[in-house]
Amino acid sequence: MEVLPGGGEGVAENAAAGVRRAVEAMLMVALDPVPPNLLAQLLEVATDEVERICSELAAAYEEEGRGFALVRVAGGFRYQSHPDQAAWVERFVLEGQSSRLTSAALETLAIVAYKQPVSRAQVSAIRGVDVDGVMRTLQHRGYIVELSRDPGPGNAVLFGTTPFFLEHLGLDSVHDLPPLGEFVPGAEVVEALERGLRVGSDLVEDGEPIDEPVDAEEPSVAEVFGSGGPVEA
Amino acid sequence: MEVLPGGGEGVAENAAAGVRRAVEAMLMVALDPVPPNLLAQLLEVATDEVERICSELAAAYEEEGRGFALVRVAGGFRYQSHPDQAAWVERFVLEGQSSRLTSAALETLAIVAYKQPVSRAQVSAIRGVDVDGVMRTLQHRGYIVELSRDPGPGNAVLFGTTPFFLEHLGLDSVHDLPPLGEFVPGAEVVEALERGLRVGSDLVEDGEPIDEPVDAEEPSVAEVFGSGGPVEA
Amino acid sequence: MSITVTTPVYEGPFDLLLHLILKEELELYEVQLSTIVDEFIAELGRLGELDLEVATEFLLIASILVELKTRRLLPGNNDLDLDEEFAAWEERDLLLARLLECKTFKDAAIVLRRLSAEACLSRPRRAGPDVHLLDLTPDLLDGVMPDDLHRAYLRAFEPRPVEHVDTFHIAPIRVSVADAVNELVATLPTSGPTTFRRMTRDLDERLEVVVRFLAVLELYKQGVIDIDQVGAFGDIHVQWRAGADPTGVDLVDAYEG
Repeated sequence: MEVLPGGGEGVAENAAAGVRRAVEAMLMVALDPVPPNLLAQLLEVATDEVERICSELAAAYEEEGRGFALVRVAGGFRYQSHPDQAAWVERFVLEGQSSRLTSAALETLAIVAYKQPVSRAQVSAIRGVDVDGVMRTLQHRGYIVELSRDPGPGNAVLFGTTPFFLEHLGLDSVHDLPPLGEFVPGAEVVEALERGLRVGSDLVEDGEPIDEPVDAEEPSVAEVFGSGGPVEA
Repeated sequence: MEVLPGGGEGVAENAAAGVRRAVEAMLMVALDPVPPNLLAQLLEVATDEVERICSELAAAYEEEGRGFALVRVAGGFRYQSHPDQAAWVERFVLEGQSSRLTSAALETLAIVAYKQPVSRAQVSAIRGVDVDGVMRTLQHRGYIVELSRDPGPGNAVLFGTTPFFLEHLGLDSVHDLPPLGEFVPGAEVVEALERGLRVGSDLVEDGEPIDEPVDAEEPSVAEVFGSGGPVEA
Repeated sequence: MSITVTTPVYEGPFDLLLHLILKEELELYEVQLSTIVDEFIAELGRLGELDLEVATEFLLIASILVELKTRRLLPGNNDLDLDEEFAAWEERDLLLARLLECKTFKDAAIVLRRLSAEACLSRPRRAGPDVHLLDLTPDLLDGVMPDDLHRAYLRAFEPRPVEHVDTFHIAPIRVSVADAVNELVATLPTSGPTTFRRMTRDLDERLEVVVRFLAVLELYKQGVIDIDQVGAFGDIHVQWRAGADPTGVDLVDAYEG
């Protein structure tokens, strides 16, 4: 940060600019509206201060004629396209990238459908990547919903599919999904699932392995699908 | 949109501002980097024009000291948090940070990036270890994909990097990778390796090969265990 | 010269060889085999609880070095003819070329890491369109069949196989120091004094001899056997130390992970 000579005022100005930039950065990467008190807490300033900064930013963007706006919605602040650009944005959304279900989204949806109720962390552990954005999209689309909360520590939100989802697939219930048959997930997936669900006391260290002989009797994925791995969609 | 009196010039200016705003709006709702030609097509302007507008926007944000930036990455434009706000953004996001790649993964990725399209066996030969697991992980995480199949015998799957990989490195295209020639080891490394891997006959000193004890079929303990045997460096 | 093998994990034999030659300035013919072996055994000891992969890699690398080094030390090498020597050079050049290529990409990977670290300072905006705009878009599930979902599920659960060591450059035989130690612990206490020559009489492969040698070394280090050699190049006499408890031998579990 640039340090202005002459002390007090300059420093304060710079500090204010620093907070403003941090607010812009955090709001830019947020997936959902960000409550001002969360920003205040992170930035260690008063909530009022955050509200003031956000208002000033919103006004500045408007004045500069930006194509986006900073708005207050659902108890928080978020960037969105400027209302008067709706026509362009609609075109973009319709013709652009968000009108298809990516294979990542499909896999996530499949995991939720077959494993429900399942937490975001568990899905993430299985897919090996962060699934926050995808889960949010699926939720927005009404394909999945929060079913309940894990009674264990952490109280993770558990997700499942919606009747809307079933309707779209022409299914009566999730039991009508194609059966997984003999399918047994690999050890690392089982482990990931266990980790996702693990309660403190379950932590077995140097203890007995968790019934691996049982696993051993079941067919491996490779056995079921051949060494070439599962069929590519 | 404000309509300025006095015709031509003002209208052109407004038209330009209109395109600029539309670009800002569309980029703000994009999920992935947006290729300039998509924007050009939607806006019915030349791709060059879009590129120019985006450069101007990026420069303006930087000059205004915004906490976000507009960058060109993986063949498109996207909004992101400004790099110098990393500390705040990290605090804000907390989890789901793109997990760091291990050196094994990075080296494998480097080979795929520079040699693509490349088969798993080729990568494995270069690294000197089996890369099956690493390649699967990289594929799973979306850094590499199966591009095609080798037309030669065996029909090996050929791999290449994805736009996500480019995004992860902040590159616009694979051509922006530093040329591989820069990494070819220098003469001193080659020499060091040659020295280190000398084959037996190098040991011939004073013209006499050291194979005199024809009857000695076993190594001497002293020589192998080293209590004063071979040359000490 | 002392080799200190301190880096926690080497990514394969090329990696370790590069490290030893470039960083530790190892010259195979000037370093004592005992130093190499000691360092590797010590490293294996430190790894302790680590998995088979890592331990096996270290064993493998030790065998590469031992193999290279023992070309002239082990039985049968004295009549190395010209062809074999050419073959040795050819093998050396091949290894050299591969090490150079490996090093090239290793350095490239360092740059990738830097690029990645820089890029990670920024996070992309991924919020996407506002909710009401999402409603405009066609249904994403259009055309998706239950079978697609089934396939996607299987894809998600596709096993990520464990990496295993590529043993392309060593003889296609599977021998482990742990096995050799076990075998010796089972036979030596009752067999009476013997010689290394006798112990390796039935072995055809050089690597097997090397591994047997490592096993002898391991038992010697643990103080359960005595080794004696009458004069240079004489027979190595091996004898179970009186009173040593075979059940007290650490069976080098580390080799097995």
